[in-house]
Amino acid sequence: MKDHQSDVDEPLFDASSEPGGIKAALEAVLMVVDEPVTATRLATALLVPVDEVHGLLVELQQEYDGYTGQGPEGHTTEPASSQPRGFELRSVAGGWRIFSRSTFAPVVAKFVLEGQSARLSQAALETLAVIAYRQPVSRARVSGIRGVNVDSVVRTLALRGLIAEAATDPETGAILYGTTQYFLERLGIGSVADLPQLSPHLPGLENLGDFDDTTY
Amino acid sequence: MKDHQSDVDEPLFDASSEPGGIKAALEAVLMVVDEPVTATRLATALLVPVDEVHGLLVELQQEYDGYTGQGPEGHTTEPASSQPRGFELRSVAGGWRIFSRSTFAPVVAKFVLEGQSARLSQAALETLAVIAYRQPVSRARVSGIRGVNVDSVVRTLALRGLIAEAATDPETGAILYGTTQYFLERLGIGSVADLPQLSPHLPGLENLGDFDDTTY
Amino acid sequence: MRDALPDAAEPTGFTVRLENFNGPFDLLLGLISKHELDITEIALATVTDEFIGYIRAFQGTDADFSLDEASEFLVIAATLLDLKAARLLPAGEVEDDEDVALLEARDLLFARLLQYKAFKEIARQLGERLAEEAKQTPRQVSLEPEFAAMLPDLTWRTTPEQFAKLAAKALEPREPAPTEVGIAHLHGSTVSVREQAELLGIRLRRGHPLSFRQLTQDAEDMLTVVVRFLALLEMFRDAVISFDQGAPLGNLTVRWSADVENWSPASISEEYDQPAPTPPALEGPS
Repeated sequence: MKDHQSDVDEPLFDASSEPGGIKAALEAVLMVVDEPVTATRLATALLVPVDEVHGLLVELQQEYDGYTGQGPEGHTTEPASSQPRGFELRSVAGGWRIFSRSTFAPVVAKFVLEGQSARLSQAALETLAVIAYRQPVSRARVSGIRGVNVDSVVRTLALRGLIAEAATDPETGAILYGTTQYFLERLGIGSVADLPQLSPHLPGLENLGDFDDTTY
Repeated sequence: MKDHQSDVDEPLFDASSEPGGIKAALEAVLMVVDEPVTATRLATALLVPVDEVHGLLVELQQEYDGYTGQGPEGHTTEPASSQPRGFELRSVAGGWRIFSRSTFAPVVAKFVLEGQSARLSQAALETLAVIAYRQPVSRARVSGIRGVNVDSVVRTLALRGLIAEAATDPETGAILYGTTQYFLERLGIGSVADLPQLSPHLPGLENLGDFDDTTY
Repeated sequence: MRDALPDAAEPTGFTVRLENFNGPFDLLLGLISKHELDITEIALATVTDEFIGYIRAFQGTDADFSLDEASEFLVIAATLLDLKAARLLPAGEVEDDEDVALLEARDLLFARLLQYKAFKEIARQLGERLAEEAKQTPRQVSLEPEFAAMLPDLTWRTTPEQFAKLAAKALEPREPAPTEVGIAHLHGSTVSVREQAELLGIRLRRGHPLSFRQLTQDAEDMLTVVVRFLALLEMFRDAVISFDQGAPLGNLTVRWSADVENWSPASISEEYDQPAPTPPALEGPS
């Protein structure tokens, strides 16, 4: 019964008729998200086509970066409106999210301790790189590539939320690891496909797959 | 040691010379802080007089509300720049914080409630169990016990009012979590002391304290 | 274990502390770059002695050199020695299976080394990227109270007993997850250079020269072969045996020196055989 009522109520709120319109409504939603949110989810919540949402998000992004982007009359070169804001809207890990602008990192760091996690060791970075490019991958195979036991490093990376158990090898039963959404977010990329190419660093050895396992 | 170093480094960062200046620096901080923050703290961090900070905060507040606030020439009634943003800067409890604009509450509510389950996930329940039996406990230690990152689960549990920040670790400064009165009510017990004993035959539970934290 | 240490400060230039290296490939690359060489056979031959020197030095100073890592170092050391030995002799035809095996070992070592180098380079880029991105903080604030209040009331069906059971399970130290290939043999048996030397001594003292292949054909695993090789080098240093190799890459014949009566493996250098380490745990208990 209550559900029925809210079904009836919903259409009554039309964000586009509020001051600021759909664009401001998007901003309002972006204020409460705690992970990157897709244009599709935003479109669903606002009852607006995804294309429109996407266009508005790009406009917001440009506004925050200091372009006026006010439609046709936007080319008035007002110096004031071309000042970048202290925050930016970014598309990462497949969604949109507000971030503080990196130029102000020294100030922000004084207020936000969370997420200022210690830098990763060289061992952890190498292990993370192997997992990112070979995922899903077992610890034994990562060990084979690095030439050392990686158990404790894998554990640290999992605790940091950068990797997670992704699958189980159907033949051996070994746990296979992959990178997480959080990894993409921390790296500021949209998906694993956006990782820099490995092949330029592997001249003629792209098909190395078989070498890793032989010694183990 | 590290503190000393940053003490020395600090004066090198001058927010006023960055694009957007002090005002953008204030935005950067305000966008990412969770608790309201006082003008005094902002002034200290930015090495700027409190009066100036206060003036800029009011300017930002007006900008977000749709007044151009661009100094003397601000009274040009340009429709585009007088659009309110989807967020607002409010002064609450002696501090300043950015909220979603209340006009858009219906959209925000719809977005927040969408896909919210009335039940806790298995991961959330297990994390809650660890916190209940090890409180007060840091997120890092809970992560160590669970073997995965628990940041977002801990946020959910706090949002649900089942756990709350209970103390601060005197040594590390880490936030320690404990369960709430609401948790006791849901579980139907009077106090934490009434939690059922863990089976005594489980190996090694008593000595857990030592190695949980080692990888952090 | 050492992997877990934060060594964020990238060593600038070459440092001589083995602890700074993440395994044998890292050390090998470090040595090669120190000599400003590309990864070639010549480079490998050039750095072989240094590589082995570092292993010895490290084994001499740090008991924390866990066996599974040591074995990886030793396998590579053995391959390097093979390559160097082959290079010192006139280039010959590929004659038998051992030649082929050597070529395969060389190619495998090159491939693994280059692959490691690629990941190391990519890891450096990832590190820079992560550091750059860390300058931006995402907005992640607690939900405004007015919205938090709208959340649907929690459905709670867990009894205190069920809750305790969950806690017990979650707090139970977990067994390290299995790797697909058992590497227990690396931990289970410590192969001692001194013991292997003793065994080789007994066989050789009978008077018949024996080939290296004969001396190792009953070796259970690669590690034992490597250790027997090291034992022979030690015995050669003690002048109790002599080597004879008729042709490049030909059979290595080992002969007991008739005039040695009082040799005992106890004289084998201490540096290999520290008190048998207890098998290192695969993973910190969790």
